[in-house]
Amino acid sequence: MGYGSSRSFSGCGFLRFALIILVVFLALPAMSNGAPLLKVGVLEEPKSLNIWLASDAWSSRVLSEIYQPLFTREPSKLALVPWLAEKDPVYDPANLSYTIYLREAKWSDGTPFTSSDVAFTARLVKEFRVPRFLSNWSFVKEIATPDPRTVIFYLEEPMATFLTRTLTTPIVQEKQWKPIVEYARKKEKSLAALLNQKVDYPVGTGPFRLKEWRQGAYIFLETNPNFFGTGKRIAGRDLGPFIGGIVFKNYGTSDAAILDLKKGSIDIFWWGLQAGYVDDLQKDKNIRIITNEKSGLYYMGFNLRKAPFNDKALRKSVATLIDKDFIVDRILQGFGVKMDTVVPPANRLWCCTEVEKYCEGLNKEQRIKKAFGILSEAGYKWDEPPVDGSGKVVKGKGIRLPDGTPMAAFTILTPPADYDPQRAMVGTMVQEWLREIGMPASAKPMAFGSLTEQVKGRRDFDAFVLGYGKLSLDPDYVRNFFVSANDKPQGWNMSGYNNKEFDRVAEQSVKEMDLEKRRELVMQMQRMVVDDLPYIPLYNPMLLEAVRTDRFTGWVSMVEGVGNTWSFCELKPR
Amino acid sequence: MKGDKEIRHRPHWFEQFLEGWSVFWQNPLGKIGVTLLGIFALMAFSSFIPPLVNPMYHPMTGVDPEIYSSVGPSARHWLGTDFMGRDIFSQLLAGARIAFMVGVSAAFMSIFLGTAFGMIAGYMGGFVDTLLMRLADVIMVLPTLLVVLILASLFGQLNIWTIVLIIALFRWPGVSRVIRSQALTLKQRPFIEAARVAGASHIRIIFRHIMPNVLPLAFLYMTFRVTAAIIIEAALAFLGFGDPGTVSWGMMLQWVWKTGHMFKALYWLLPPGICISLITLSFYMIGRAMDEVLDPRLRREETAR
Amino acid sequence: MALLEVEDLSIGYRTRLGLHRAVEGVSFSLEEGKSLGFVGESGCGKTTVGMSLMGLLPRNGEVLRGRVLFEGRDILSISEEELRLLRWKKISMIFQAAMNALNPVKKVADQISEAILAHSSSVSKAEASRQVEGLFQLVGVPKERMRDYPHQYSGGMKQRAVIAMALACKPRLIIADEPTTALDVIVQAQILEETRLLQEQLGISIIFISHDISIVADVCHDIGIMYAGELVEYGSREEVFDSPAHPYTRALLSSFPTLTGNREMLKPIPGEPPNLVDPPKGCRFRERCQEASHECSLISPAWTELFPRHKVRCIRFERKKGPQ
Amino acid sequence: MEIKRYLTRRIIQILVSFFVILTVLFLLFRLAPGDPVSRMIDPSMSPEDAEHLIAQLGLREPIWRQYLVYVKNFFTGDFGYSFHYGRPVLKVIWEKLPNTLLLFTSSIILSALVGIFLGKIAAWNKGKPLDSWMTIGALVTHTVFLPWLALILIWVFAYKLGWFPITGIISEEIWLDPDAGALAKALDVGHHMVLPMATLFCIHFGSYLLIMRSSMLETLKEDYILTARAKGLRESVIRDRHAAPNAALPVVTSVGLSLAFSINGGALTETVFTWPGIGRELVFAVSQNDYPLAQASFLLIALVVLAANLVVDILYAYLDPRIRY
Repeated sequence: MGYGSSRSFSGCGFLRFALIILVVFLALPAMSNGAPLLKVGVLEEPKSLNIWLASDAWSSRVLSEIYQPLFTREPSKLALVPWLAEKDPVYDPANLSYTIYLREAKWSDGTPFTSSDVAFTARLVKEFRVPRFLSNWSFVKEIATPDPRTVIFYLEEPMATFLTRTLTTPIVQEKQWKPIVEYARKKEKSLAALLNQKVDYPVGTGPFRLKEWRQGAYIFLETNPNFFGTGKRIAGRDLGPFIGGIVFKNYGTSDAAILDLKKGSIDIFWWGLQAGYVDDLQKDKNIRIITNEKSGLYYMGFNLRKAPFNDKALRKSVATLIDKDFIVDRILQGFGVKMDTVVPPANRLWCCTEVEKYCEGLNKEQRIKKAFGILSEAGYKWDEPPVDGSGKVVKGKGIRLPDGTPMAAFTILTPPADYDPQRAMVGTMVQEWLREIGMPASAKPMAFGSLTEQVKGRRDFDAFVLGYGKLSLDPDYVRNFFVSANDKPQGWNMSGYNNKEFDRVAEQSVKEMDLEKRRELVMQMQRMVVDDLPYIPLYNPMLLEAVRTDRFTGWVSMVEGVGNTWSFCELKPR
Repeated sequence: MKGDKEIRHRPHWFEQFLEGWSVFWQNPLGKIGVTLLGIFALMAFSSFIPPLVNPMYHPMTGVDPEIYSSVGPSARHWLGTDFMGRDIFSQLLAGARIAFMVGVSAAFMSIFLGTAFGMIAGYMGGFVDTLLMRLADVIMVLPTLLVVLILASLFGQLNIWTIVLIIALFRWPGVSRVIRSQALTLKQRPFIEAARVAGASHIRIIFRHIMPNVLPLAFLYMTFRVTAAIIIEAALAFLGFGDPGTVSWGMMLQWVWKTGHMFKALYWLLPPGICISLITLSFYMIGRAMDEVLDPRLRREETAR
Repeated sequence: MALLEVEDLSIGYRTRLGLHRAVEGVSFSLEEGKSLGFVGESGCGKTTVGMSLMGLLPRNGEVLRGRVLFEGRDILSISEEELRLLRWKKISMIFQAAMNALNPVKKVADQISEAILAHSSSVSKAEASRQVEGLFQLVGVPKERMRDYPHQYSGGMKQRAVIAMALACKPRLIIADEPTTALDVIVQAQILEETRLLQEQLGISIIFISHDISIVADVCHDIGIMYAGELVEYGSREEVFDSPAHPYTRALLSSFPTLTGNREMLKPIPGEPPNLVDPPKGCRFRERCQEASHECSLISPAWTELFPRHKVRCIRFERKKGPQ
Repeated sequence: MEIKRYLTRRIIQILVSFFVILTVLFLLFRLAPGDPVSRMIDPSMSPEDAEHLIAQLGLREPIWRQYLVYVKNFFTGDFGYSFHYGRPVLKVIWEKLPNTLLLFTSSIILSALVGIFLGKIAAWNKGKPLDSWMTIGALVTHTVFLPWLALILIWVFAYKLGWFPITGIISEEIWLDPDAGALAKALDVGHHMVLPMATLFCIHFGSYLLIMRSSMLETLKEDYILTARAKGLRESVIRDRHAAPNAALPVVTSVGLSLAFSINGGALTETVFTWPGIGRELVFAVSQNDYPLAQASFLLIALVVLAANLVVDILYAYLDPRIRY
């Protein structure tokens, strides 16, 4: 670097300083040890590596490469395959027990993985009533470990979710957690003590293990030499890992991550892309945009406990007025699908396609007319009807309930724009659509905590727009969301839906161990929900991800995206 | 000579105003500031026009039926559209209205509070004074943006008037200190003494005798408070805690930032930022020019010693 | 040859309202070792004259006419750098309002030695410090106070320090601008006495500027009375003080108490000085002059020599002498 | 003795102010709607479990007991556990504090130095084009909207020119490389710091320049400046040794007074550049309803401002010999 170039910047010391630093950078030695590292861009750093506390997406991402479950889903058909288990479980209907044979595996510290680790994990969750995990284990009565490679679970009652949910929860190491458990037990607030325990080096059985966490900058997971899958073929896939490790780098904003992705500083941005980036990224031949469906549900919910939304006709008219095409095309920029039922279409096994589609194929005028029809039939009146005598659509004014009272102003609660701009925007647009027919609606974004408190805790609201980005593939949530037993403070039946028939079918579904029969029950549940509309299913955003293809090959697409353990185990350096 | 006589008939305050205005207008900062502000006022007033021309120019809900993503400037959309096909230019105009509303009303309220507290503290003295000024000290060290941020998250999304009110509640101490010291000196003046001897009530003395004398100073501080209020509102909206029902410039910046358009849509990134910066600049310039009018010390620079 | 010769000096300030003619056609000369006092109300231009002698007019000040010959050189036409070297080395100054003349954040001794060091590169810091010590002794400030800051000094001490500072480079001329105004009468008397003694001891010429004619009369050989930018009476102390000719001089004399004089005689001068942006024609004092006649507004009075060392600008004397 | 008394009085004042902030903050946090647990539960969590967790976190006790515990805990340095990090709040903040201090103090000091220097030059050249340009430049940089400036700097220097990273504080390439020395690591941090620092610098130096300029103009009218000139000192000596030190004093005060304002800017800058500091942590904690963390970061920031004001007072006394409390 010559005098000339620095002189051209003279007069501005700041630039010169920058130049000097750049020069130093070029002179730095290149990385040189073993297999190349995969660099993963994330938005935030994990909040905690304590698996019992870590509920945020970023912690789960890191921990999912460390802690492993007994069974996992393979990417092509999403079928359960043995993972830490050696083969499929053996069910004994006589005493409601599942017998599971474990694979020969080692923890990342080299000690063997045994059945007592599994039993320990289950007992820990039950003893401390660990949130998020307890519901998976609460119905397990007893656990027996006849030998280090065999675990027998005795259930209190038949439970369909045992296979799909319980057996896919991660297992922790008894050696690492036993001292913590004993310490926490002595505390008055034992759960808090357990959750607040800092775990510096989580010991797992996964393909990677923690090497270094530099707070605020990156997390480096190196390849676990004790990974049970290395060199094996599981679910027809040859597992590595063939990479030297993973570096999770947190960016804070998508902008920064995308810029680095384009520069080649990271290989994948492990987060859904905003549609705005797609065009630009598609121009780069080394970047591949991967679209995957999400197991999500974004919906508008009503308070069925009070007027005006205790009226089914009104809910149906709202469902008719909502323009799902507008939401998907404009707000989601085309990267999403409309939802007609509460189970996402991507979950092909459980999604019911034969449900009523309220607004399908109608233009704005037709929607208003149809909604006007539904409401008029139910006895609603207007001071100025939205459809005048000649059948022309005008702006409706002064809507009155069937009993003659004017409809009181109501609010549609949404999460704030910083949390999810799309849902906030949907709330605003729904407000506009409802106003056209004369309904006094106003959208009100509010902080997420306050929103859930109002909807779930105090249950004092009119309507809301919420969503789940990561529903389990098992459809048991349909039961959870709408069964009347869950209509209580902090309960999951937020709408206050109360249908005896639904309750009956739902309880039957969770105990039904035959897949086909259970499927039929779940379809029936969905039809009831779509007919009664405690929730109006709106959309399911598509997962857009961008990966670089110049350094590694072998990305594995899956329902939750390309960033998954299969990908990380199969990626090969170019 | 004839003109002289006419001027003498004008009321005292008007003459003072004229003199102040001429000094103000001689100052290039004042001139630039007023001109810029005039442009923004024009923008704010004309913000009502686009939605009348065509509903698709409604800043919040109007979308171009043929445009489904952010596109650059064209004859149809002078500054292009945002990611949903909404017109950026009409959003910019609406933003001017919000900025004025927020800035002026928050500043007015904080000046009102500051002047009232300042006069009371200065005039009453003693315990009231100590209490008010300690309170002012406490509030003064709090970073307003972070306070509003915390309140925004605690009480859910705030609407624009709540934001205005909170800004006002946290920005009065600076003003009240200045007003207080002014009131303290005024208190010693003979005409206040005279009024008190004549039996005027405290309220009457404060409003009739002290207030007219501190008002110009309060007005000066108002211009600086306007900029502060606009900046805080914009920053709040930028961080995603603004009123989602309004289109403000901060909100526009948040949209361009959060929807991933900042690298490719300069036509969307530049205008709101330039507007926020220029409107604060114009108020700031006006404030500085007014400072010169009100503070004769600065004017003396050029006269003989 | 005189140490200082000023000929027809006119100075103006540019202001918003126009050219403010602060000094108009002032001429005088000062011999080595002598002292000259300028007396007048504030705003009469006496300070401006003092400042112009050091080339220290404010930014908007301008010499319109005239020459200032110091040691035979016209200091109005020499370069800024030469002027800088001349300052303090040859001409130093004792400022009015001494409390403000000292930099509050620097130690007093440093401010004095700084002047010494600025003018002689050969002097070491230690040497300068010794010299300051000597100066402190000379003006009667205890040398323990050298390391103090100005605000720790009393008013009189500050004034002494300022005098010490003025003497630092052994100048040939000192311009003392209201050196004692802010002091109480006792200290004022002490300082004046000391100044006079110092001047005699060291043989320095002094230009003394004051609004108080009695002070000037105590110290100076010659006195010049200034009014509205013009010199109106000029002469030896004895002449001017004992037999004042100009009505303004007489008014001044009766408006100030002497250090020893009685106070009953005091009479303020009614009226205000004229606006110098647009000075009136004729005699500038006429509006306040009890003896003014119609003629005073027509003719600008010229110098009339009453005695060999006493001249006055008043039409009454012109008339007396003129037609002879 | 005098200074001791003054300091004692100031410290008591600061403690009282702090106690007021502490109490108001507690009330705000408890009275507000919203539930810290609701974000920690997923659809499958039963209401009983949720209640259990709430009780475990001590959020169901009477409010006055919560307050007493809160005050006691605060004075024993126990800010509680962050809901999200699951670690003592103090530790979380402690990790972020150096980053904030590094960015914040270095930019404040740099901008104050440059502002003072340029303000001095501008005042010295009053009325000349140089002065006008400097004043206008300072006004513009002072009023430019900070987050936007940050985005523009990113656009130009990180996106178009690619000279600087736009985010974070270090690059993993350097820190994972066993061969990289301390110098390389320091340079790496410096490299990341350039843009955020430039942002904060731009915002601050303008106001320091303007304050310095007007203060300098006032100072230049002082008699001691005339004295200095009469003494035949060089112009540069008059400017730098006589006028500037006196004129810089108000700038020092203004640094203290504008600290609250600067912290707003600091939080915004940290957020835009993902600088792992307290400001960003506060914004984040607030949006996550992580009460203990948000509360403690806010208190810490308030404490820092109060302490900084005290430091500024002391510094002022040190710089200005006239002031001896």
